[in-house]
Amino acid sequence: MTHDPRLSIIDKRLESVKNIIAIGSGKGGVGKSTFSSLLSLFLNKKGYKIGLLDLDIYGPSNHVILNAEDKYPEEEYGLKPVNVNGIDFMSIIYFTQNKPLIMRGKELTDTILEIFAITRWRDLDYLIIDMPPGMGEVLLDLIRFIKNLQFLIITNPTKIALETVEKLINFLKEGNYLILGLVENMKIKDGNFVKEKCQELNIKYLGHISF
Amino acid sequence: MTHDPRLSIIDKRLESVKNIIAIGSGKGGVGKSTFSSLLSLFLNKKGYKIGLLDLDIYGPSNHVILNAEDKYPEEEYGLKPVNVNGIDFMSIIYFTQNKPLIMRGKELTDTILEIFAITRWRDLDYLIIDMPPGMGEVLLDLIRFIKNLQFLIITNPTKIALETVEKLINFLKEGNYLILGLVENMKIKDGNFVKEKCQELNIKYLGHISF
Amino acid sequence: MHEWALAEAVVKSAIDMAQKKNLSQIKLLFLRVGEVQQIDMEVFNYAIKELSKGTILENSEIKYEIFPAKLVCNNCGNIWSYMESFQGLTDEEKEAIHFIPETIHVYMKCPKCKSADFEIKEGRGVFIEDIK
Amino acid sequence: MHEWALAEAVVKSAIDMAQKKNLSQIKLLFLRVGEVQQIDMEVFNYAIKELSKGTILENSEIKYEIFPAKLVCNNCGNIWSYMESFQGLTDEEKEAIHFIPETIHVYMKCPKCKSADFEIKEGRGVFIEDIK
Ligand SMILES: Nc1ncnc2c1ncn2[C@@H]1O[C@H](COP(=O)(O)OP(=O)(O)O)[C@@H](O)[C@H]1O
Ligand SMILES: Nc1ncnc2c1ncn2[C@@H]1O[C@H](COP(=O)(O)OP(=O)(O)O)[C@@H](O)[C@H]1O
Ligand SMILES: [Mg+2]
Ligand SMILES: [Mg+2]
Ligand SMILES: [Mg+2]
Ligand SMILES: [Mg+2]
Ligand code: NI
Ligand code: NI
Ligand SMILES: [Zn+2]
Ligand SMILES: [Zn+2]
Repeated sequence: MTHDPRLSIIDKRLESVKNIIAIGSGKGGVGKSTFSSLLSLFLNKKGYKIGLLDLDIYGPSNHVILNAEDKYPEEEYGLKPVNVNGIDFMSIIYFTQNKPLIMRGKELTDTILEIFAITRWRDLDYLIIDMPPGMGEVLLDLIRFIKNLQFLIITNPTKIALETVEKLINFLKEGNYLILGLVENMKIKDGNFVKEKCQELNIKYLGHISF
Repeated sequence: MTHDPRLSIIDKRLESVKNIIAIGSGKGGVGKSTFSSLLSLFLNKKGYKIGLLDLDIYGPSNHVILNAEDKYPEEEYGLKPVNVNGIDFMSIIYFTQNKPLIMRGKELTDTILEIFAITRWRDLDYLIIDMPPGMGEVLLDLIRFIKNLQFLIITNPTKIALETVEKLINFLKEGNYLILGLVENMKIKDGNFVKEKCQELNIKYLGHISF
Repeated sequence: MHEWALAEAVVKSAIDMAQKKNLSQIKLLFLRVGEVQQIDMEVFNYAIKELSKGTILENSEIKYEIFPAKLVCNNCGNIWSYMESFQGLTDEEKEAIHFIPETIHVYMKCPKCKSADFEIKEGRGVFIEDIK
Repeated sequence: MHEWALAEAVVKSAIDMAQKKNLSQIKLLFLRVGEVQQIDMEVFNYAIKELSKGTILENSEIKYEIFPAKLVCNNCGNIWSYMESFQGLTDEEKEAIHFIPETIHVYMKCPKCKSADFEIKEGRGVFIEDIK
């Protein structure tokens, strides 16, 4: 009856977090990380208390966008996220010296569990989680371990991207997970096909960001 | 002493393939799939016999780019790749009805092994492998199971992308894997910083493709 | 017919293993075949026999153990048998799983919690258990 | 000091488990602690004791089994002990692994084939083996 104690503490670590929003897409390079960072900065400016967690273990990016490379999480009954412009930030980058970190899926699960088990978020209005591309461990474990998770989906307006983004949306819808809506990033020319796709999929079109 | 017979047949399945080139990046959305498809078409036009294998299991794209959605691999002592404009093409898409396919890493390994074990490539000058983002099972298993693998790296000219692409390159270099060089995709403005990065990393800069 | 590809893998593996064991002739080949792929055992057995001709595997006894498949839900812990869900599949879906067992995640859900995040705990693939 | 976070998880888990087992008092808490994280056992034990005060875990006996770590190379099959490679790490590297054991893939390679693609087969993390 071996038991992993990390499973029992995650809820407690997140008990003072009002909203947990995972920025996902399934597809890579559509602007998940850029959007996660900018959304965090924006909400922080609005007066909300914001946490940002980079869960793209193979390719963390938010430390570059936020210029948060020279800090380090403090040890205090666990790890205190780094404060970057008022945002509480946590990333695997603080443990890798920016060197390549390969690992297999089972270890991704362990990494995520460990991060959630030892990171002490303070009271937050929003914890923004920047997700990696794909539909493997990070997605499946977030769904499994994190209660009241909400998804915000990003795509770019190309058929290639939507092909994959649609798969994530359909997967989340089948499982009745909460999707706040979709953001169309990198819009170049006028056109409604992403908006129409949202109608077809019955999810909210939240707006677009120009290229 | 249980033994998985698939491990013994992969070399045989690839014995008539002269060159195996994995199109990788680590980063998503830099144009791996677009480049894989276009490179395959280009080399085929030049008179080479080309195979194209889409190993982005969560987000296969080449069938969209090549418009190869209405075909199906034939069963013939295994599976015969689909012929698309003269290219021999294989993708997970032929088994998923374009629906979402989630899985964990261990199963990615099994999927890849199964595809290699049952796909019968004919004589090929080049087998182009379109890789997913990340540095997990697909990368690690290709390295583990496929002999004489060569890597061609793609990036876009942004600091965010290079942050991750550099990690893949460093990982491959540390393991002494063969890197043919790097292609700079989606170039918008003039600038040499990707070329300079190649010099720093001591890999060949193969050229750029405009946005 | 892709059973031939699997048979070819088995024959090559068995011969490789025998060589490592310094066997000049294989008397017994013991295979474990999971039910997930719904392998056509008649074709599979015929293919192994044909491909063995002229090798040290020729005339050897082949023992098959067909392994029932057990699926375990990563979400709720539920354990169920493959055959329970198999009935509801279309021919096309069965064929996809026949080729690539992991596509099971497209076509099956945990009967209890409807999650697609489950594991094929037993009954996947073909394994050589032993040669003598 | 992040041993407190781990201790907190252990205390909460143990109490949850005891409740499921309908124990009104925990007499024995049996923990397995892997060596990979190099947990400071003095701090860890002190933290568990402190956090147990006023709970059904107070005054219980705590047994620790420290588990040596075994690393297995996925590339060449080599098996080696963590301590073999541990000596060569800098303090910074040790600290990273102390927090997130999987960062071991950044700092260690298989001593035989130099691959970073290995598995922490044993000796990762903290587990509750039993409560009584
Ligand atoms: N609206 C935009 N206009 C132009 N470039 C963008 C925009 N959003 C993101 N990018 C760029 O696109 C690339 C991918 O963005 P990133 O946030 O890393 O995507 P993801 O996290 O989905 O992989 C980066 O180089 C980023 O600078
Ligand atoms: N040179 C280019 N100019 C403009 N768009 C491009 C270029 N190369 C790729 N794209 C677009 O960028 C997006 C990502 O390309 P894709 O090939 O899917 O990348 P990856 O396979 O690396 O995820 C697609 O929408 C594709 O159409
Ligand atoms: Mg990102
Ligand atoms: Mg389509
Ligand atoms: Mg792609
Ligand atoms: Mg940097
Ligand atoms: Ni068949
Ligand atoms: Ni500590
Ligand atoms: Zn279930
Ligand atoms: Zn090794």
